[in-house]
Amino acid sequence: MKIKEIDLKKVKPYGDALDDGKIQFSFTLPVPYGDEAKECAKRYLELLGFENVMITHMDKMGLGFSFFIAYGVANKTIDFTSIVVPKATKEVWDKHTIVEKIEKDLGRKIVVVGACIESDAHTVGIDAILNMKGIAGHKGLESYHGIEVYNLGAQVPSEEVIAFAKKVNADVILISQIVTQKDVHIANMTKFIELLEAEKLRDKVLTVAGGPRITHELALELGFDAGFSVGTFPEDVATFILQSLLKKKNDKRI
Amino acid sequence: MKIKEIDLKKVKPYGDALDDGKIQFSFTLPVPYGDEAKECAKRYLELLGFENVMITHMDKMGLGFSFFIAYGVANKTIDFTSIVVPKATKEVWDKHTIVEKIEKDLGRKIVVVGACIESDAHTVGIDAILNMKGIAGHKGLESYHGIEVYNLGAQVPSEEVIAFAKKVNADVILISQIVTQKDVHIANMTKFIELLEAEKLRDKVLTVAGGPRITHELALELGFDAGFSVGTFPEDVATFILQSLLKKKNDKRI
Amino acid sequence: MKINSVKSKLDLDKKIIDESRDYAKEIVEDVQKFIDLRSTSSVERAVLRLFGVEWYSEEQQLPYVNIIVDKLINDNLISRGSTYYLVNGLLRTGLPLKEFCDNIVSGKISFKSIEPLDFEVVKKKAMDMALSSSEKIEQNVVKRNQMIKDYGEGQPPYLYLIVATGNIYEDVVQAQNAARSGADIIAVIRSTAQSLLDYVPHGATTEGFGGTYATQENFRIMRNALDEVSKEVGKYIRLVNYCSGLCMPEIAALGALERLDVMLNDSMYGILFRDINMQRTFVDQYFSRMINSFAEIVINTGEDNYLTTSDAFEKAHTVLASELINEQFALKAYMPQRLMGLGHAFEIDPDIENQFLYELAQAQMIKEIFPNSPLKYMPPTKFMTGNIFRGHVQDALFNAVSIMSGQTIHLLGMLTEAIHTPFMMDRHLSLENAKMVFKTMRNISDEIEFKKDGIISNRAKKVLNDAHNLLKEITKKGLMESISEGIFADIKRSLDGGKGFNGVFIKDDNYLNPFEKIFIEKLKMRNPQFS
Amino acid sequence: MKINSVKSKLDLDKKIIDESRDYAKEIVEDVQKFIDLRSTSSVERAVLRLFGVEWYSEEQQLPYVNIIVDKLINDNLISRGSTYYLVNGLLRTGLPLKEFCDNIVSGKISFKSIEPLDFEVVKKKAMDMALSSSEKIEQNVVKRNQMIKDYGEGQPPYLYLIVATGNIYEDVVQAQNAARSGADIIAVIRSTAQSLLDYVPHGATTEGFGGTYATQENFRIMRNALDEVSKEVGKYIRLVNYCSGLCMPEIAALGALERLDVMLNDSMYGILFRDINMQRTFVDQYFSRMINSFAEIVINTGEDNYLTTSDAFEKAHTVLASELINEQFALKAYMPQRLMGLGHAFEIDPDIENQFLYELAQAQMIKEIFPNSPLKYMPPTKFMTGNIFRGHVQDALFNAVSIMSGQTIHLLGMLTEAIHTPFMMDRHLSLENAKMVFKTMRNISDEIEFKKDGIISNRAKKVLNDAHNLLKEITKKGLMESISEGIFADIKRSLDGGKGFNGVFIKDDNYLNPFEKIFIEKLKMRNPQFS
Ligand code: B12
Ligand code: B12
Ligand SMILES: Cc1ncc(COP(=O)(O)O)c(C=O)c1O
Ligand SMILES: Cc1ncc(COP(=O)(O)O)c(C=O)c1O
Repeated sequence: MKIKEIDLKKVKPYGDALDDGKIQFSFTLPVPYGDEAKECAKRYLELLGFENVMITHMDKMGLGFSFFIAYGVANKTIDFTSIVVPKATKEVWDKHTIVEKIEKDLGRKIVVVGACIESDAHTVGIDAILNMKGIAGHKGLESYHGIEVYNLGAQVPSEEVIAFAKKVNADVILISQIVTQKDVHIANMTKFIELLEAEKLRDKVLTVAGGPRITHELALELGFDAGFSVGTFPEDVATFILQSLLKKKNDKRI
Repeated sequence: MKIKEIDLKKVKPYGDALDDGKIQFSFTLPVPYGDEAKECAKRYLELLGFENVMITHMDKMGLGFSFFIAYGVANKTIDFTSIVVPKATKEVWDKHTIVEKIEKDLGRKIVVVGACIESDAHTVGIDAILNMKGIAGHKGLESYHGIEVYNLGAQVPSEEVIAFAKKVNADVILISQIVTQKDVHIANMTKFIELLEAEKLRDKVLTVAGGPRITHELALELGFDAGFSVGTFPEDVATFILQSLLKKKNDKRI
Repeated sequence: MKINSVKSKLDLDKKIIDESRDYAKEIVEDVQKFIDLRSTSSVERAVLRLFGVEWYSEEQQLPYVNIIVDKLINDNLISRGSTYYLVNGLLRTGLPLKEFCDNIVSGKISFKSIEPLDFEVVKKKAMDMALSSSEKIEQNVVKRNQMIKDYGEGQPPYLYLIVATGNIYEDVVQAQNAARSGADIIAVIRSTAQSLLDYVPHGATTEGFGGTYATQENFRIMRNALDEVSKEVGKYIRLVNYCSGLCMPEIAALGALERLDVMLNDSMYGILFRDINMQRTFVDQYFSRMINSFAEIVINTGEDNYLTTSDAFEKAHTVLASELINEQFALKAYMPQRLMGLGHAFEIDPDIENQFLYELAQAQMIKEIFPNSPLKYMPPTKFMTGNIFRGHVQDALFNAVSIMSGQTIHLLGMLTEAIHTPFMMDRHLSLENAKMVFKTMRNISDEIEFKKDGIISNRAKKVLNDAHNLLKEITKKGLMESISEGIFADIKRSLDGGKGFNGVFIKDDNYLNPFEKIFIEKLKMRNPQFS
Repeated sequence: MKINSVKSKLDLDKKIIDESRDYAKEIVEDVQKFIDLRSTSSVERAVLRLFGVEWYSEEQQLPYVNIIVDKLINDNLISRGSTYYLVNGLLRTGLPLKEFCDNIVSGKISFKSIEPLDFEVVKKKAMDMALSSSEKIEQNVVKRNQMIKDYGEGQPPYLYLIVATGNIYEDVVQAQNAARSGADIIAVIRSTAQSLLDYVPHGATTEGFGGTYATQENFRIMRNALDEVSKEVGKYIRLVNYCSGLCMPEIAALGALERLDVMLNDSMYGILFRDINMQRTFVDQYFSRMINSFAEIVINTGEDNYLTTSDAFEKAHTVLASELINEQFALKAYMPQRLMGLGHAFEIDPDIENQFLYELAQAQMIKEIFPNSPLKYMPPTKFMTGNIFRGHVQDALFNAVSIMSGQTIHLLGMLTEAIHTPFMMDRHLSLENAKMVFKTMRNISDEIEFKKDGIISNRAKKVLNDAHNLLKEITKKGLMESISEGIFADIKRSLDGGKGFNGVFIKDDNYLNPFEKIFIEKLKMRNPQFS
């Protein structure tokens, strides 16, 4: 073939041809509309390191603000082969397998407590994981024989979640954080983990976080055992929980 | 007011608040779809200097390619007040004024030759400037009493344009370049100016370039006297021509 | 507010509509009996605010109205209402309003210590005072109408945009720019926490959470800013805030005093989505709506919210049923149809084949059932994703349905809905999208007819039938019982559960609320349908 | 290709349609008389290519067919056609085809030097040879049908995407990925300069200008790539190229041999937009279309181009008039309606109020007038801007009109139309847009009716009337004269002007083109309407 081979060690954006480096931008500058604004937008992208910058659209946005759409070329490359992303589970089991393994391998029921903590009232996500109904045809954990679910709902203070988890002797606490404005999710999640530590529960219960901007990595960083994002199905979470509990069980045995 | 004042000497993108630095991106990477691709996209933007990078969307694009939409924060600032953009004309006259000034101040008719040169066949733009019909209600130069227009049409070799201009003793040559793929417009425009110089016409005729990606600055750089882009009306061009010819006339007098 | 007229195309059975409306009426009359016997702490605070008690105690970090009403509660005086004791005090002490309140708040004077005057004497004075307060509100109505006359206004679907920076001054910048880009209506989204506060924060605020606090001063600042930009763009720009939560009636009072034009106000939203006590909400919404109506403020109901927790395709009929109930509640509060911005939304999963047809059926059906109400149409939110380009197309489809079905208040969809609260540029693009679709389809609703017994027409009939059945069922059980069974939004709430229950009280025989009387009287005169 | 059926909604006057068609027929019959007398150098080269002369002289940097036909022209032999001399030479020399051609090309043998055999003898052999060539083409037809049966195909509107990198191998990557993202049809845009080349470039090419050269080898490479991906995605992916320019008939031959599925082919586009001589174009299009028809290749006409230079609102009727003419030319070339992808476009200025309604009127009108033709619908291009978000909405509106009016071949609009030739991601987003709109509006065309004498219906009637008048006028003047007066696209072309005129010649009485005969015969059998 008479085209360059893709070198995954030196990856660049692909517009219309390999390594052309093309990226699309849109942004606002707080400068009045006009030729100077356009030039300013162009030079700004150049300042950020882009070449061949083209401001393809500029519009007046009220007084003193201008909106831009642009294309430019990025020249740096990145080594794709070196990227490793930690994942909560290697393999996802289906509901049937999970229920079977709970009974046979774990040999006891699992107690799960879930909530949208602190200021967050977006329950749809955690409901999708926990409630009978589930999401997109995937039934929630309530429907799993062998899992006992307590869904505490919206805007539950961390203190309450932890107290409740203690009361029911929970194996796992699931918390959901959807709102991320001003990084409020980081603050809330950190508070939760600190309280849990204060209660000396940190090593006793599994902690799982979820939400559209939660990555597994972020969750680990903040002290959780796992994090789940957009597109999570109940079985993803159940698999992680079961695998962790089975591992604990085996670790104890040894 | 309890908000920061905009400092035009230190301008940054404005998303939802002054100086939050937010920019939207979209681009493709030649890497297979998956968590690693997403992480790669994120790290790539970080590598380019952006902070708080959020990959909000990732999609599979065939085999071995992934598409991303992202937001990030740029932290550099630019001095808007220092930006000066050269312009072809300071003030634009209306048709009536132009026609009057040609008669009274210039005292002779102006001969204009125009063409889409070389490989370019996009005549709509130059027709808008030259032909009777004009654009958006602004009549073209053909309709100006005192201007004689020769529109040579599409894909005219530079040689032919120049020969024709000589023949009719043109005051101005207008050339249009719409296609910019692989910078073909730069090559074509450079060729044109070189031929003109070879013919020793460089200082005798005014040269004006136009097209959606032609800026006045670029045109000057390539040796033209002016450049016009999207949104040009015939009177913009006529004003520039007349102002230049009047200046020439005055310069001679002195 | 202008309301487009749209011709009937769905061939809906008038009998089923009428019956459904009758059921809703029956349902609401049942609740109204309950309401008529009660008042709440926030109603009483609203009354005080209407009298002009707008001060704040820095020391106690609470508004005067809260401190005063709390004292009445503690003194077991509340069942007569706040008016009696306020006016009685003013008459007895002869102090000006501010000074009298200062004394009550500081504890220098206690209500109990003031001897009660004859009820009729107090009532007379109270009516006089209330009348002069009402006139202020009436002047706002006059002023609004005058400005609309002078500047003109947009045309429906009115373009409605939110600002939500948390800082009222930053909101002003963004709101004015949105108006300059073409918005007709600006809503200042409230800080999340606010709806559950049992007091209205005070003064200009610059820190909010996912929104900006609703305060009287913030209302004023934004109203001025919009008046300014109205003049600049040559079009009256309407202002919206949230008349919801534990302080619903107070916000209604503030909105009336500060010339807001539209307020989110629902007879059940607080119950379902904020877990506010049912009794509290029903009582509060009654007085709130009366104030809204008196101030000629268009309300927006919140049925769109149902579709964020239940499925928009399966539960479409709950939206209609709820709208019919909201309508009846509003009528009970002497609000004419032209002020009822009943809410609905474009929330069906776009992955359902023919989703557009179902959305169109729903929107057109609602328009045909409520032809004289300025319907509030909400954009897709739940099925928006981080893919802003796809989102922009979803919004374009929503815009198309809106203009095709003659909606009135058109909330703009944001391409970044699933990502962040809107950037200034998001608003700009979203306005551009709607303006373009509306212009290019301007007369489409008049041009297009629907096939008899086609997908669109059958879907509308089905939804209407389902709503009819649901309302019939509710009639049997009663609304409160039905809500406790999770009939709306798949959410269950009990009669005594939720926040704010302790603010509800049974009115005394001598209970006095002069505003209620005045508003009812004047509303009857203004709207012949109520006399 | 499947063609959606759409019910009549516009209440168009059948009489006016029929009359317009009759005028078009009259106009074309006039030109056809002219065509029947002539052939061209490119027709003769096409004939040679059909016989299998596919080689290229590196030395002379020209294809064999060009060298051979040039020799016939220089030797003044061309008026009998290329077949006679080729076959005569083969019979006389007994050489295999390749060797004989080598000798002619190298000059070792000259046509003049070969003694002519009896016409009937040569003809007989020529017919045999041509028959075996035709069978190859027929096998392609069988193969295509089989693959469609095995893999299935998309559903109309078929999603049509272009690739244009200039490098056929890079095109393959992009084309396969486009198919994986949902494309039904892939067009390899040709390098700009190619249409004015009087020969077809040779071999696999990796450098093009705004597109990739159309060569037999490139056709093969892309056909294989698409066959491969057809299997992968479980859907037959169609391949398109340009049967236009000075080599129109040759490209038709190559397309037939390499199993292309769709070809841009217009009876007048070259005249108007490439300043190719009128006579040359008319003669070339006749034989080209016959080949296309024989290979069951759907053609796409180029009326959309008119709207890039004239105004789509004012000149809408010229599109219809031209389509009626293109239809008649195609019928003359024994092409059935089901292969006529008549072109039109969504090019009205979106700043015109109700633009969408006018576009819908036009698209629906064309569909009703050509219900059995797989219409090719082009996206907005002229009014696209550097604002990709706005552009994406314009494209969504275009997608909506397409599904509402039952178009068949749907060229995807690109949000970056005004910026660059499409990026891979542009295609992806554009596919996503169309798929979403089509799905969500799947049955809308069946659901929606138009108001009698409304904006839509009146607009369609007006355009039809204007086309009727225009055709009537052309009937009087003749097509050639009318074109010289600038009747289409505001462009004027004279009878003897333009490129390629010197390739036109009058046929001898003994002129021989066995393919024409075979094709006509078989086409008559295949399509009963012609027998
Ligand atoms: C529905 C909705 C609401 C509903 C919520 C109803 C309810 N009971 O949940 C209502 C109307 C009440 C609402 C209110 C508000 N909302 Co809201 N809302 C949304 C909306 C439209 C959809 C969210 C949703 O339901 N997604 C569907 C679910 C299934 O997806 P998901 O949450 O991502 O969940 C999946 C995964 O993330 C994961 N997951 C999630 N949680 C968990 C937990 C665990 C343990 C695990 C394992 C997995 C997991 O699994 C789920 C299934 O796959 C989004 C916009 C959008 N399209 O995303 C805005 C949005 C989230 N809301 C927003 C805001 C700002 C608000 C308000 C604060 C506005 C205001 N000022 O009043 C209020 C206040 C709410 C509060 N206190 O939190 C913003 C947040 C901005 C940000 N990034 O910070 C958004 C993005 C809208 C916007 N662009 O402004 N909202
Ligand atoms: C119409 C059109 C065509 C028509 C042209 C008809 C004609 N006779 O002009 C046809 C169909 C023939 C065509 C063909 C092609 N086109 Co074309 N075409 C366009 C289209 C849709 C609109 C251009 C237009 O008319 N704009 C309207 C005019 C009024 O605007 P304008 O040109 O910018 O002119 C204004 C100013 O720029 C200025 N101006 C312009 N010229 C001059 C000159 C002077 C002296 C002055 C003072 C001012 C001035 O004043 C004008 C009025 O304000 C654009 C896409 C788009 N929306 O921009 C693609 C586009 C320009 N075409 C493109 C391509 C690639 C082609 C082809 C090469 C494709 C192919 N492989 O076959 C061919 C070949 C043409 C060739 N040899 O050049 C690309 C160019 C990509 C790039 N940036 O390099 C575009 C951007 C489409 C795309 N996204 O792929 N095209
Ligand atoms: C009627 C009504 N009130 C209020 C709100 C939201 O604000 P909050 O609950 O924070 O008062 C909504 C939201 O959509 C609503 O529909
Ligand atoms: C019929 C036809 N042929 C060809 C082309 C373009 O290609 P070219 O003129 O380079 O052959 C078009 C363009 O739209 C067309 O419509």
